[in-house]
Amino acid sequence: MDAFERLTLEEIAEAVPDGALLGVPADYSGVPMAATRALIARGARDLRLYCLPYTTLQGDMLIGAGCVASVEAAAVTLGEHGLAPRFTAGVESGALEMRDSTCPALHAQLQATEKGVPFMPQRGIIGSDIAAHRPDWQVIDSPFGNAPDPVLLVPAVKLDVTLFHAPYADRDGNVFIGRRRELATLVHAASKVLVTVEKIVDESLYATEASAACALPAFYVDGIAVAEDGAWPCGLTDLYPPDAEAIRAYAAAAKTQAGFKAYLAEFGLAPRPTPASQTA
Amino acid sequence: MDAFERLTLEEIAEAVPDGALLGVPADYSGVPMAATRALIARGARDLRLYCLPYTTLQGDMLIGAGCVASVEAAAVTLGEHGLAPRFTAGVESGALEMRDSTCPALHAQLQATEKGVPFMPQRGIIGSDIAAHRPDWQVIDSPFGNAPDPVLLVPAVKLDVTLFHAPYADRDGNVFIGRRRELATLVHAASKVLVTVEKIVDESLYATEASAACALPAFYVDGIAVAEDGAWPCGLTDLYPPDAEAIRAYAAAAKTQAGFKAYLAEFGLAPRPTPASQTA
Amino acid sequence: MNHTPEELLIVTLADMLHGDRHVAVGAASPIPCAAALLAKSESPRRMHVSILHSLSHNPFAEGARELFDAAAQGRIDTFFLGGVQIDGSANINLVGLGDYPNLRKRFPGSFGSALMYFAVPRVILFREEHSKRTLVERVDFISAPGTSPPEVWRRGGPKALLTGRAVFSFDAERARFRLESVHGGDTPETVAEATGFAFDQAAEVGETPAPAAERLKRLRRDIAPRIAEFYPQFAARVWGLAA
Amino acid sequence: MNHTPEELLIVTLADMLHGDRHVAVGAASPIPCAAALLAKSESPRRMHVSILHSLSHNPFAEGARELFDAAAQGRIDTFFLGGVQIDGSANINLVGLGDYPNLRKRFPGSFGSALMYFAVPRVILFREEHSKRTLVERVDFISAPGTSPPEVWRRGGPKALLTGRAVFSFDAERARFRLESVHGGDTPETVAEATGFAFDQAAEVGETPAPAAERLKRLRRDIAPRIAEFYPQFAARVWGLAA
Repeated sequence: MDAFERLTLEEIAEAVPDGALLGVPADYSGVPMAATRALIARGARDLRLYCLPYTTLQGDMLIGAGCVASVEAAAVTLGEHGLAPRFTAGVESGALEMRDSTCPALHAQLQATEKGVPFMPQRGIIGSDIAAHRPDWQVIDSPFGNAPDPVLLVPAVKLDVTLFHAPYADRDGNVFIGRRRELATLVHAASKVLVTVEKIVDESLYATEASAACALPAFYVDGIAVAEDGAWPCGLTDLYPPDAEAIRAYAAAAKTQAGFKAYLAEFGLAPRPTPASQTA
Repeated sequence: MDAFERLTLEEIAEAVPDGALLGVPADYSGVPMAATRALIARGARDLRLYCLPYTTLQGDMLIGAGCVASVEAAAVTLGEHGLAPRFTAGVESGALEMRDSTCPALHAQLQATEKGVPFMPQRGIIGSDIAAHRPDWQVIDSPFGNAPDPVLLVPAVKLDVTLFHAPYADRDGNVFIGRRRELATLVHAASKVLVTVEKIVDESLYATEASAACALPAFYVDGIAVAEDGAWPCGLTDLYPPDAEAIRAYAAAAKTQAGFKAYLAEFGLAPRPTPASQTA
Repeated sequence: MNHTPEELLIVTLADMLHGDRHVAVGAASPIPCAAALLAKSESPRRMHVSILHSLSHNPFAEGARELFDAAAQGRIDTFFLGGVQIDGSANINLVGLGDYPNLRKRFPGSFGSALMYFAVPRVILFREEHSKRTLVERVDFISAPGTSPPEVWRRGGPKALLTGRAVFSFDAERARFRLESVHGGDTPETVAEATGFAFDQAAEVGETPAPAAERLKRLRRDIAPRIAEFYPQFAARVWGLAA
Repeated sequence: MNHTPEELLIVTLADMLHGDRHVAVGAASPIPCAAALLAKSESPRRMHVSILHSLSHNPFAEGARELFDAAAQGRIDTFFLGGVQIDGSANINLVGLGDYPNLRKRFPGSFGSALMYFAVPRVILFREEHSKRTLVERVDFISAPGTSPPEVWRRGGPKALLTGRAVFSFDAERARFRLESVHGGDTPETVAEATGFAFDQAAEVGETPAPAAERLKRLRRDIAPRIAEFYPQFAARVWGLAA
């Protein structure tokens, strides 16, 4: 018996059910692009993306490929490469449901699940149109202190699946996440945790106190697949930078659905024929 | 200008004002014993200890030396070396105010300050005598969900000072805390942060992603003093184990206030003549 | 094959852990620690054992809070708790004796029991001393309550109580313990005499099964040396292993 | 000594940071980044500059949440925000144009502005484009409000607005901007013409001071090469530094 469940990329894609509320990491946190292409290949549908706190290429490709029903995020963007074209088209056409949030609320809603509590208080946000369009959030008067003190409460969010890419796992199934502790938040709040890694290493992450601080413990992880360059064309911490040329090429191609389709075809992939992927 | 404020142990002790609400780490988190002896030497008084979540030798010595007005903790104990004798005597005589709490509540009250919110919800605890004796805590019915759902709310606690011992700091004043992230919680919730370290090293903690994950960033830290063996007789992560013989000697000596006084005298220290330190 | 009293407790606890995916063991707990490692060695599927006060066997990488968060998430199946006093409703007291806060005898404190007792599906109460001093009708201070009203969130709670004399199960509906077996040398009567609270009895209260010879061999060969790492004094006393 | 428009913006922003202990700079912000590094180099006391999208200059060791927690703790003195639209009450819009959620033009989203605008004592609004398209009477969507009712917790908020044409201060009581200075080539009248909202005017609206020669030298010698690390294209364009 392996110390952990070894999967293939295809098995990872199978383990993300249609309709799942999927935890999505930001571009600094190990974007699982190889697994994302596997999700598109298997024709995943109706995914609900919960981004901590934003998404770039991963979200835009899933949207363009017709895998996505809704997005909750503080932003969707290609960063220095401009607007996320399939996201933008999806919102502007009305085909894609966008649940606008803000970074600290996205963290807080997962933290509530992390702590097993039904809600978390959060400062700020009151008076914004973000709050105005979130009937699932509530404002109460803090029961502490004497003066009126309205506080926003955001409910706990439990993710069905969290999926991310990491530099490596050890033979016991512990995963290196380093200072990307927001990945731990995504993990703590998820029912199922799937990870792709560049490689499996022999030395335990618990061999030294210093490396132990970089670990996501194996007991959280349901399955691991090896995927070299698994974040490409996004970057992976200090291992490889984003492939600016490849992202630029994507940004240019995906300006239209036809261009996006041609981009996918280079990977032997095709978008699902859904309304969200039909928008020009 | 140094990149950080270099202090002596005496300056550390001076920087902890009488009456301060002092953040106290557990025995696995770098107990600042050298600084504790400096606090006793300067005759600190009326300290209110907030332990995350318990204290061993540090709290017991400060209590015996007459430096302490109250303790909030999930426990005070010498662990395998038995009950904490000066604490036990202080509580049984009624001279010491003990605010009984429980580990997750001690974390949550600091987390509230960490997040800048007035309170945190916390599961469990309802129906315990801990809650029954904490008029500063409140139970509300969760505004989420349809069924009645009583939830404990604990108010934010802001520490005046957090003081701990760490393996090292780098030249920029970043402190190695490794996976002892509860130290970060103590720090985030404190107005003033004082650290003693075994040494200052040349290489920046931010030189690699792996070591960056071990850092407490310099911008939180108000002053650093070098104190070799600064946790002795407590241990320091994997650098040195607790000195069992020295702790046993303390446990035996401190059974009486006279024995405790003799123990202090070996360090050239004397207890303050206060009611709390007069208890047999 | 002869066994020590500690070995009986270890195998009895280990039997309670079958099917678990994750067992966490707190400080100063050599018998639960050995039981968890034995159960892991016998488990047909992956089982994680977190030994909280070991640098290398404590998996938590985010500081002390992570244990409580993981428990609140439902990721720890079984945890062990004790008590200076345990009462007939499974309330536990880790704080002291007397009229709180004016205690005549102070103990360390409640630690994390007030959350763990609610959040962990199966909590096993373990206290070697079985006497009217430890097993009382009503605890002087409730560090954590054995049961809660139905509207109070509670994923788990006490499932069993193991002492140096007997095994009890706990019925949360009735808020009562039930005697399941007595260790060799004791009878339901001697146990009742030594217990400060009233309890139910199983239809047939047998003797707590002694460890099978094969299992005892494996315990001594595979598990004991690992316990000696964490608890040298215990291993020296029970197994004569050099510290 | 001649300066580029970007250099004027850098030194103007740097002047707003004097006295700060900790300035944080977000992504895609070469001008605020240069201003913060310049201000740090001129600060008589310790000043921390956190460059969030740099691996080595991002001090946060606990993941992305730590920035927002640190801001909520009051540990970040100044932060920069922009906006697709900024209105006369300092409301900012990062979400889109049109009648939300039926937007005719979608932008990335609000990021952390809805907390940072409340928690950071001094927020400097920075938008190079100064037009009726960006500076509007009323934003289409409030990502973060410029002011809040007195009972709502708010440590800070907008203190100034810097554009490619002018410097405004912001009066939270009146919820109005006040024109403080115009950059060379503009007048209060040309600025008013290019602005979609009404604003107050300082008693004397002067010209935004040009950078002193010495300072400009230091900026080019000491700061520009460091900006080239993070923003090679910007440094190439403004200072002709090789990428």
